Amino acid sequence: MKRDLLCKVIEKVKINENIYKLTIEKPNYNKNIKAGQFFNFKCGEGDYPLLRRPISVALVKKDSIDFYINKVGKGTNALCEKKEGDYIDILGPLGNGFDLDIKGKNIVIIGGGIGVAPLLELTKQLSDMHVNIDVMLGFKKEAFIVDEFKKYTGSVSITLENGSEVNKGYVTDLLKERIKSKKYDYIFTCGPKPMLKEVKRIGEEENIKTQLLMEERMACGIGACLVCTCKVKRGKDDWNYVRTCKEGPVFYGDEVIFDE
Amino acid sequence: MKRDLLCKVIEKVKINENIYKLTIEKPNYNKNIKAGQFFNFKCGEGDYPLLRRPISVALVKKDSIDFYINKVGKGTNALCEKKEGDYIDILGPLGNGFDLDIKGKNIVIIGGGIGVAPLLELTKQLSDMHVNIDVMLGFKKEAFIVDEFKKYTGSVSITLENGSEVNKGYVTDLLKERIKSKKYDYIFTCGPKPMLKEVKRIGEEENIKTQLLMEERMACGIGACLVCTCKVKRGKDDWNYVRTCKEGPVFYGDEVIFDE
Amino acid sequence: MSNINMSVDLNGLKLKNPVTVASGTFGFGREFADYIDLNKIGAISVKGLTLEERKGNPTPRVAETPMGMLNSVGLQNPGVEYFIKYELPFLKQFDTKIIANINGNTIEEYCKIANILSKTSVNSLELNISCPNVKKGGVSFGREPEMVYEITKKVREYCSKHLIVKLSPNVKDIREIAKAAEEGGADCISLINTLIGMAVDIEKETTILARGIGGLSGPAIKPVAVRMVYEVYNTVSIPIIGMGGIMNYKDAVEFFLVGASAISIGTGNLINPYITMEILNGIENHLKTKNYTSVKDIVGKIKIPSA
Amino acid sequence: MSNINMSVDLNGLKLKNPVTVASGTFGFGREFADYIDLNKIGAISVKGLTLEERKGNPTPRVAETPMGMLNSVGLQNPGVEYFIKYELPFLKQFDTKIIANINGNTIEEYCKIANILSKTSVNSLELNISCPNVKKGGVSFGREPEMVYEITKKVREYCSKHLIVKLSPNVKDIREIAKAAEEGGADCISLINTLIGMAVDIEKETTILARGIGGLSGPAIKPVAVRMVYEVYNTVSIPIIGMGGIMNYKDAVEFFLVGASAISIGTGNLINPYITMEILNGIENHLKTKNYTSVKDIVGKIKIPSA
Ligand SMILES: Cc1cc2nc3c(=O)[nH]c(=O)nc-3n(C[C@H](O)[C@H](O)[C@H](O)COP(=O)(O)OP(=O)(O)OC[C@H]3O[C@@H](n4cnc5c(N)ncnc54)[C@H](O)[C@@H]3O)c2cc1C
Ligand SMILES: Cc1cc2nc3c(=O)[nH]c(=O)nc-3n(C[C@H](O)[C@H](O)[C@H](O)COP(=O)(O)OP(=O)(O)OC[C@H]3O[C@@H](n4cnc5c(N)ncnc54)[C@H](O)[C@@H]3O)c2cc1C
Ligand SMILES: Cc1cc2nc3c(=O)[nH]c(=O)nc-3n(C[C@H](O)[C@H](O)[C@H](O)COP(=O)(O)O)c2cc1C
Ligand SMILES: Cc1cc2nc3c(=O)[nH]c(=O)nc-3n(C[C@H](O)[C@H](O)[C@H](O)COP(=O)(O)O)c2cc1C
Ligand code: FES
Ligand code: FES
Repeated sequence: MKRDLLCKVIEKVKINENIYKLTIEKPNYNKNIKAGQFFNFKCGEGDYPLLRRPISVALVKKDSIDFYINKVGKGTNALCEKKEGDYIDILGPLGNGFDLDIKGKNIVIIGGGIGVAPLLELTKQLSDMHVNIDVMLGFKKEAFIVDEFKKYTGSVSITLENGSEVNKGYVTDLLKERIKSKKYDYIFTCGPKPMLKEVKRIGEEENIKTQLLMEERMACGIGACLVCTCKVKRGKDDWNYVRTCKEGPVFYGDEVIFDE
Repeated sequence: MKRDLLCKVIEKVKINENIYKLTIEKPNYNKNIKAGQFFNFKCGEGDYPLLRRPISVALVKKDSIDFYINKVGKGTNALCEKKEGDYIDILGPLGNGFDLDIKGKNIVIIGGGIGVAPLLELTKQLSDMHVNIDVMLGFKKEAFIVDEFKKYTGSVSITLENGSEVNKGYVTDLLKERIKSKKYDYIFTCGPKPMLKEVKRIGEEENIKTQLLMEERMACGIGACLVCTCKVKRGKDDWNYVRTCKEGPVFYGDEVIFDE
Repeated sequence: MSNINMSVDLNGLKLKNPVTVASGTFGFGREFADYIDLNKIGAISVKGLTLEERKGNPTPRVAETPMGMLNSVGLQNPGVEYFIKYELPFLKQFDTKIIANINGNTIEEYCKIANILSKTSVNSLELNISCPNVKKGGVSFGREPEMVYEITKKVREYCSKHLIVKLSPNVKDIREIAKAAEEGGADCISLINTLIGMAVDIEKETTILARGIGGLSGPAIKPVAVRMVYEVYNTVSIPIIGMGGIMNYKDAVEFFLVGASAISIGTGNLINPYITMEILNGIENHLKTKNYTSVKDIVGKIKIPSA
Repeated sequence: MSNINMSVDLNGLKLKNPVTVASGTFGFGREFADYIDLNKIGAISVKGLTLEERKGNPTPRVAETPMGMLNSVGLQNPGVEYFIKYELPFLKQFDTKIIANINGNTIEEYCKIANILSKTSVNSLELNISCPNVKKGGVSFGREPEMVYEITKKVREYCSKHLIVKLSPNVKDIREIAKAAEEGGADCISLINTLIGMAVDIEKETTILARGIGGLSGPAIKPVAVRMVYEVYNTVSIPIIGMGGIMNYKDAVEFFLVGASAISIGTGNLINPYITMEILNGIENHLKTKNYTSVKDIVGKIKIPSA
């Protein structure tokens, strides 16, 4: 049986004004952690705030896991108040994770904002598979964890929405540019919804298989409550709501229906 | 206008398993603080727990105030989690405080449990008035802040409910014993309700004026919501509910009606 | 801040701003005059009044619950005559609107008190048919549309002032209740009063409140309040004063968006005596940031994504 | 712990212990089998079933509120036949009682599904007339005593199993509703289902839930739930399964004291998948400390101080 555990905060690093890296002791059960999986964090003290918050695994190390947390509200703020030595109740790993049983050698990984975090572990795992990986990361004003990606691939590009002329723009524009000259076999992506939508569109247009890591509001994170649904195709003309926390959070681009 | 302020925790001392002393910077408005007054503390982070918790002023120093906090639930536990350097939102001073416009020279001060805390400032203030003060403090198993009291009077006695033969018993028994040989002009008291009831009874029997510091569940602490009422006599045959936080928390023994 | 129009007209009752305080949580204003400038509040709804003095319920009268509180004050108040003589003059010093929250055991009592207060300088009467903390009257008048219609209509006859009817959330369908109040002649509706609740001391095996049940207020009830304001806004055409768990300007904006023309702060006052001023500033800033020119611009503006 | 008798008899449905899980928060049990031993749960009420598959409401379906959550799942489920074929066999592996939570658009649908399930190995049917998240049926069946009586009576005819009626708190007087269910032939009552609520995204100026309204659950509603269980206990003579915001053994004990014979954990499962086991142990310890020998000893034992 799985056990959720109070795990110790080993290190906390302020990445920028809004983002912190928490390095947390691995739960002491023997469980393989896949890139794209997440843990569901109890953020405050006691019962408040009530619900857990899903945070993606960013990097799995021998005895610990790195998480990157963007402060956007009560829960993430409370998490970023934790101190080294504090214990956090983290439930996981949860979700399906990226499907790494892939064909093809040329991989592109596209991330936007805090969505770059889960792509780090993915890049690491893919780098062990001896494929070519181009990483493209898009940020608003300020890039982060770029050096971490560089440990696993030589090709890391960056765009900034408010950047200088060199790298100004959307990361999807960069992708569209590159695709003109390079044939990719596979796209992995995570980031804000409009970006995912655009990546899916590009993938379909160019006939490249895509895997999207989708965010959805969650409660249990374990598949019990059906609140985190993602609309996906079923058969030819039908569709279905499936659980982002269980059947996802990673979906193939061609199965997701973005109409809500 | 009054201002409530975030005040800094200057020192935190663990008194015993359950009780902490917090020394908190004085709010920076110029306000006289009376013995028997309290501050209404916001205990957690943000809105939770929702209500403030009343804590008596235990000792007023030049730039700071000592509070003694007994951990009994969510609020007091959260307070005792505060660290030196943290800020706490404390509203006060609130309530009437002890009436020190008294006649007579022989004073007895009787406290029980955490109820001894507000009697410390009282003892200090009375000691400046050059009266004779006998302090009697009752505890369950373990005495605390006795040495603090000794700074202001030579006469401090202790009883322990689970004590050795020397000092075993209730503090009210000690009072009854002493009263046989000594004529007191005034009794001040704070502690659990049954103790206050007994002190009131003794005061009436012996014709000694008593002042009781009463505890009641509160919300606002400033007299607005009427939830903290204490039943008191009104005229000859009538009674009334008055606000413990405003008309109290100190009441004369002969006005309080203990029938609920 | 002066470029945002914060004034609202509640169908005859003109407020300089939409931030008001809820009955029972602000006494008769005196306690708050130490902390804030009462001139800056849109309106003050005073502690519920009855014809005669009421002593209220036994103590304990309060229990904390998860992000909420239960109260069982039981309409303790000095009676309407005392109010007029000793409290109203104090309140009338300030440039704010005074709402008298009225209560009775019978319809006749409501009418009597309405009649008495109509001759004073209060600006509005708030018909409280939703108090859960009294044996007679109170919420029992507020749970059936027929009853709500009848009492509103009768009181209307005796009330020459602006008339607010304050609704109970302990009903089957708030829409039919609001409709009944409107048809009975209410100028304005305020909601919600407290939900009925209970809390237990498991060691003593008694309820925490001496009287057993009490009224639940605070953030815990906000989702219910927001939903009810939304429903009522889509049912009646008289304005709404929305309340229930407002603790900051964001909560207040939720209420405007679902249809409240003004908001009222209750439990929040008990936790932070400065809260009204903080919320007032917060609302103004929010409107500015979003480039609105008047608070009226956002009233009822909510969209339902799937609709 | 073996010296405390934890078994309860809910008027024909015998549970080894009074800790059950609430419909919609435990799926069909599969997800929890990874965390806890399902044999140790008193009963499992499965996700609400309908005759045909339901896709449910659009996303977002959840919003957090102060110590509560709103859900708008909309009875997504694979339909009763799928349940019987693929889910029930899994559940029947465990030594626990299976409660089928049934839903319909019409009384006929309720009767049909009751009829179908009566021929299976489920142990009890829970008539859900309190779902706020569907357009047709749902809570509209649960708000009037006459309707509750009628639907209970009809379903009773088609239900040869133990029959629980699950009540909505969105009513005027829970006592008359409970009485109607009892008179209609219910063996047991469960309460409360969710309060109807709404939450707003003030930046987007939309509701957070795609469908607008949702069902409020969690600690925020506990005081309302405790009060309603108390009222129903003093009105009917059939047993009660109490629920609403139970997060620890203390909350559970509150419900027993006010009259619940068993308790059900809903939202708590979503936050802590081990919660049922922790609460079960907590109740046993509490009873031991207080020198009781059976959980039945404390059911309805509450005293009101001023009464
Ligand atoms: C699978 C998955 C992986 C994620 N990985 C990361 C990560 O690695 N780092 C990171 O910083 N964030 C991540 N997020 C987003 C993160 O969960 C939300 O930012 C967080 O829940 C917001 O909580 P809050 O209390 O700070 O904000 P609030 O706005 O106060 O939250 C209120 C409610 O809304 C929900 N909510 C708000 N925004 C989101 C969102 N974007 N996605 C899901 N739920 C939301 C919260 O969970 C909560 O229930 C992930 C989300 C998902 C679904
Ligand atoms: C005037 C006054 C002065 C006080 N001075 C001190 C002091 O100096 N040191 C100290 O340790 N305690 C003092 N207390 C008691 C202290 O306020 C309570 O112990 C505290 O509120 C309990 O909160 P909790 O969250 O820890 O407990 P919980 O039981 O979780 O509290 C739940 C609710 O009950 C109320 N409550 C519970 N016990 C009491 C109580 N004994 N009195 C009033 N309200 C209560 C709380 O305020 C809260 O609203 C004083 C109380 C009053 C009224
Ligand atoms: C202590 C207390 C006393 C109250 N007394 C009254 C009252 O006398 N008359 C009335 O109409 N409402 C009364 N209420 C209800 C409030 O006015 C308000 O409707 C309710 O508390 C919901 O708002 P809130 O969540 O902001 O507190 C009282 C509420 C509290 C907390
Ligand atoms: C996500 C979710 C889904 C629910 N689905 C159902 C359902 O299908 N049928 C039902 O009768 N109740 C349903 N409920 C209500 C619960 O069973 C329970 O009555 C309610 O949540 C109160 O208990 P709690 O506060 O412990 O959650 C659901 C509740 C939640 C939170
Ligand atoms: S969050 Fe509960 S099913 Fe996904
Ligand atoms: S606590 Fe509000 S009046 Fe005393």
